[in-house]
Amino acid sequence: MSVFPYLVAGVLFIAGLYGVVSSRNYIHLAVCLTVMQSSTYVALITVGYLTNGQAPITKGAKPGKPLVDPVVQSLTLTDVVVSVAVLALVLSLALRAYRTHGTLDPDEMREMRG
Amino acid sequence: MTTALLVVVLTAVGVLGVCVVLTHDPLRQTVVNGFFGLSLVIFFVVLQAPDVAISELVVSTVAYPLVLLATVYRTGKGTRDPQRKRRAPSDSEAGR
Amino acid sequence: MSRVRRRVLFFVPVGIAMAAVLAWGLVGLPSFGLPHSDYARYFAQHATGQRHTTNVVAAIVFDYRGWDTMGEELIMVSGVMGTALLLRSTRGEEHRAARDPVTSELLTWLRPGMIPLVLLLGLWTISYGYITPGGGFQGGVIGAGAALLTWLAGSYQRYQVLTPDPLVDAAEGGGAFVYLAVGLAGLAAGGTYLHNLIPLGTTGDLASGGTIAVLNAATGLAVAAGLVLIFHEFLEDYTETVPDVAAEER
Amino acid sequence: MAEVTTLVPLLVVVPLAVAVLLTATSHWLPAWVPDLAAILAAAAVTAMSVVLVVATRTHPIVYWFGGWRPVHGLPIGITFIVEPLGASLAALAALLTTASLVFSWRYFEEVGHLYHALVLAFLAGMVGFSLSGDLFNIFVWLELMSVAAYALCGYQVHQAAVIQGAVNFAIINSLGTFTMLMGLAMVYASTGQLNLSAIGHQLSANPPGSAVVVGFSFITVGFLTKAGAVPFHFWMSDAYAVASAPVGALFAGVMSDLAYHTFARVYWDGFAPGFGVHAAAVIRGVLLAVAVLTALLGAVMCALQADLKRQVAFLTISHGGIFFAGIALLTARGLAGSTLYLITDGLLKAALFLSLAIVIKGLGSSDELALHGRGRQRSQVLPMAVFITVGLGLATLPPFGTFLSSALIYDSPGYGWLPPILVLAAALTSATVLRSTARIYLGWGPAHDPLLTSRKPDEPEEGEPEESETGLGLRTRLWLLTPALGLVLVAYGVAFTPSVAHELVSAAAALQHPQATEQLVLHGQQSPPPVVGSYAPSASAWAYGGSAAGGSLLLAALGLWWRRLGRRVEGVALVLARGLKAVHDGSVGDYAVWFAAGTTVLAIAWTGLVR
Repeated sequence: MSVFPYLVAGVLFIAGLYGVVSSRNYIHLAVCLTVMQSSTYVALITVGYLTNGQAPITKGAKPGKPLVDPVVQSLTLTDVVVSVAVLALVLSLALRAYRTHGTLDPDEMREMRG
Repeated sequence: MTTALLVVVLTAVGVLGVCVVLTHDPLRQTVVNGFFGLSLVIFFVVLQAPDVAISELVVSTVAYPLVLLATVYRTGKGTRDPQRKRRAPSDSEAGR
Repeated sequence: MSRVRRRVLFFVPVGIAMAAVLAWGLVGLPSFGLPHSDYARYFAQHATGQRHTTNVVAAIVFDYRGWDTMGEELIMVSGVMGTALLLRSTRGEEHRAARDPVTSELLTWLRPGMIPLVLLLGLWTISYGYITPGGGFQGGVIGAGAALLTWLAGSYQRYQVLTPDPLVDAAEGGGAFVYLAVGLAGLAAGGTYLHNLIPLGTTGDLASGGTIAVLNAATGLAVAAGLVLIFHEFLEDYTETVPDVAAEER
Repeated sequence: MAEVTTLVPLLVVVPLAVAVLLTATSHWLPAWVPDLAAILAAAAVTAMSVVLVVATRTHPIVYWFGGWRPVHGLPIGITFIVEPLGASLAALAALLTTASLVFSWRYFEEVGHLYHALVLAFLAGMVGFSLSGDLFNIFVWLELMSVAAYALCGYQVHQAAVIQGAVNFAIINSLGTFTMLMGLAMVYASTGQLNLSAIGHQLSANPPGSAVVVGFSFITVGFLTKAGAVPFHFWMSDAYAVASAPVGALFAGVMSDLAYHTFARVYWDGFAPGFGVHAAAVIRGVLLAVAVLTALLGAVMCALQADLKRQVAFLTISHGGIFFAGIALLTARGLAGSTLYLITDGLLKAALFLSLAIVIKGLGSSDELALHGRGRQRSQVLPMAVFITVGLGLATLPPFGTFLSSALIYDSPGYGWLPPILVLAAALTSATVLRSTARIYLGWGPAHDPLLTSRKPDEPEEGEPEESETGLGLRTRLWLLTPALGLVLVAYGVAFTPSVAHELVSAAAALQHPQATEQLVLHGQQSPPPVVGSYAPSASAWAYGGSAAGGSLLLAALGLWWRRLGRRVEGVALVLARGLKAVHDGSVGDYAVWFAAGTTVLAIAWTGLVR
């Protein structure tokens, strides 16, 4: 149990990367990027967890129980916002590419470029 | 108890993440991605990160699906439809 | 053998090696669930006392590491501007007549109660952000979701009337500017940038947290407006192509 | 000092505030306001950065946002550390942005406020990236810079078919930033800190384990991807070939190379104390290998391109390798030389990109071969002069700016085999610039070259000419050339600032003294600045500089008339060229495989760092 959560983050990371490598569609590829980014959320949140910890909200907190790491949570919040911005941008680039090429397949697009 | 719950949730996150990657049809992938997002929400709740859980919830129910679906429909459901006409492939970049 | 197949074949050994390296690193991390960071412990102990907010994460997001959040907000704004820049400039030539193709009966039926409710939920999430979980970003997204419902339920035209571009642009830029300006106020008062100037209030009250409350609200405004703009860009694209899709379906 | 300190947040806030105000009020503003406001904001950042460079000559400024100073050595808030090297890079970014905005005022026929707002956000990201002393904050500015850059890159694309370059840029860079964030999570988990000095302090107390080593490798990969080091460089040639001239000038001039310098700060403050002396040799070896590979591969690929923008892209990669070699030596002179090189070379590359736009717009193509002899007109004398000046500057012509920078790297002790390699890279890349200048403006050499293009000799150029062939009026041309000329003048002149080399070396020595930085950042205690001797280029450095300049002329001639060497040479060269070009195939999936392979090899090479 002591490393299993970390390994899940690793699995997501490699899976996302595999998705980027194997993708035949920019939309699929963009989603794979968000999966890869999810691995960083999982990594950050797991490294901040305390066994028997409680959420970092002091209102109504039970005394004596430690709070889990609030720093990684704030970092993850930033990360989530970044992911929205990146996804929107990659998709709008893909849309533009589609308008000029009529395809979303990275390889087909490459061939057209000559 | 918590440990068992944690193992189940983490496994779900890992498996669903891999499923998202392996689902090649964009429309179906958007749905699977929604489930993956929900598994992350539960994971964050279990790990005592309610703020992050709410963020992930709103993002994976509102922001991601909308942007993705709009793109999928705009592009004629992705590459599923090979008859889709190609436009303007003529001007390619010169001399690489 | 197709290109993709060949590439995946190359990736298999590389990916396995990379996974091994990553696993080696992850195994070396401190055991799951053990306390370790002095940095985190400091906030857990002092944040509520120093900042009069019960949501420690909000105190970090909007004060201790408020400088990060300012950058984050500008990432959001840049993402919105970038989307608009990319999608607007090619759309010029195409016809822009707004149509009303999407009408879901269920949503039309739900509309009267739903939209104000969602909007209220968004506002509530924003305003209690530094007391209970939630905050500017989360509430902002929900607020944008309310605008989206208008579109789904009613009409694109009404959606456009409710969210006119100039107003949404102003809200987005204005929200981000308020964030920057609060920081500048701290500077102008002789402190450092983002220094708190406003009385902290009573812990647990809505009017507490000093600058945190203002920054939280500004973020909510900017995020809601920003997402509405992103939706707008993508939806405008969508409505353009709907006849196409309908024709194909037939 | 109080007044000077106030400038630190303003460096970032002023461009951002102007950017968001432009967005907020866009619907009510006359068209000239965004142009003017953006130029003024960028110019203000330039001036403030220069003031900060001068003000921090003896002691760096440590700025805590929100006033959260460290409590008993534990950092609470986020800090900017302003020292001369970082501040002068901020000044470079701001100066190039100003020049680029002045240029685009006349260059684009129609450009909305969104463009200006994004350029300003991009500038703020670059400034924050080069000053921040907090690992996650560096990531935030890196993302801001990247997000703005993705959009700017795909904007105003006239060649319909190459938007793909912008997509590749966004995808590969995102891979880099996520990998960096993964590394950051591992480092945070092991040290519990995000402040660089605090990380360094923790690591020197608890020797790094496998998590820190892998984390450090991943963070390094993030920087190297942004910087375009081999094998993470593939996105760069695609992206730069797509970008419009004013944006490309910023990309090539400063964006990518900043990552090398920020890497150096992260290494020295955060990781050098933990890895200790014995590990320095391992780190130096790996970094030097990456640097040399980047410099050489970039130079060769540069010489094999017919497209003028792609030439600059590979030139940027190659010269990035040279800067990185200076950093990788882990000496004060190397770092100082690398910083000065980054500045002078960045100015020249930006000037080159801006002048290329005039060629492309005025003569109607970006293909060196298609333009053969088309520049033989009286009106083209001035652009030609700019190209020759830039080309010689890139070849480290003594005694000007780039020469002084490269001399600092050559005069670093240790690796005698390194300078000749760097000279070769500099000579080959600048030879390419001179070659295309000679071909376009003098009509020298053949109009066809199988090394540069796979087209048959009589096949017409594919596709439409990029821009209208209407040509440009004299006043517009002068307006467009002025920023480029200004940048070239600064680049040549920097070397004559009194004792500039000495100041840079002492700033670099201070940066490479993490214990002193830690005292300053965590405890607010100033240490006396390190004592370094004065510097003048040695005789061998003069020889290297001269041979780079001379060699570039020879190689340019060789590039024009190489086919006279005979059939056998031609066959070998063609096979090599095709092989190299086949690897740079524009396929994002292939790039991702290279990315994964590079990351893995880097991490494996550093496994020995575990103590």
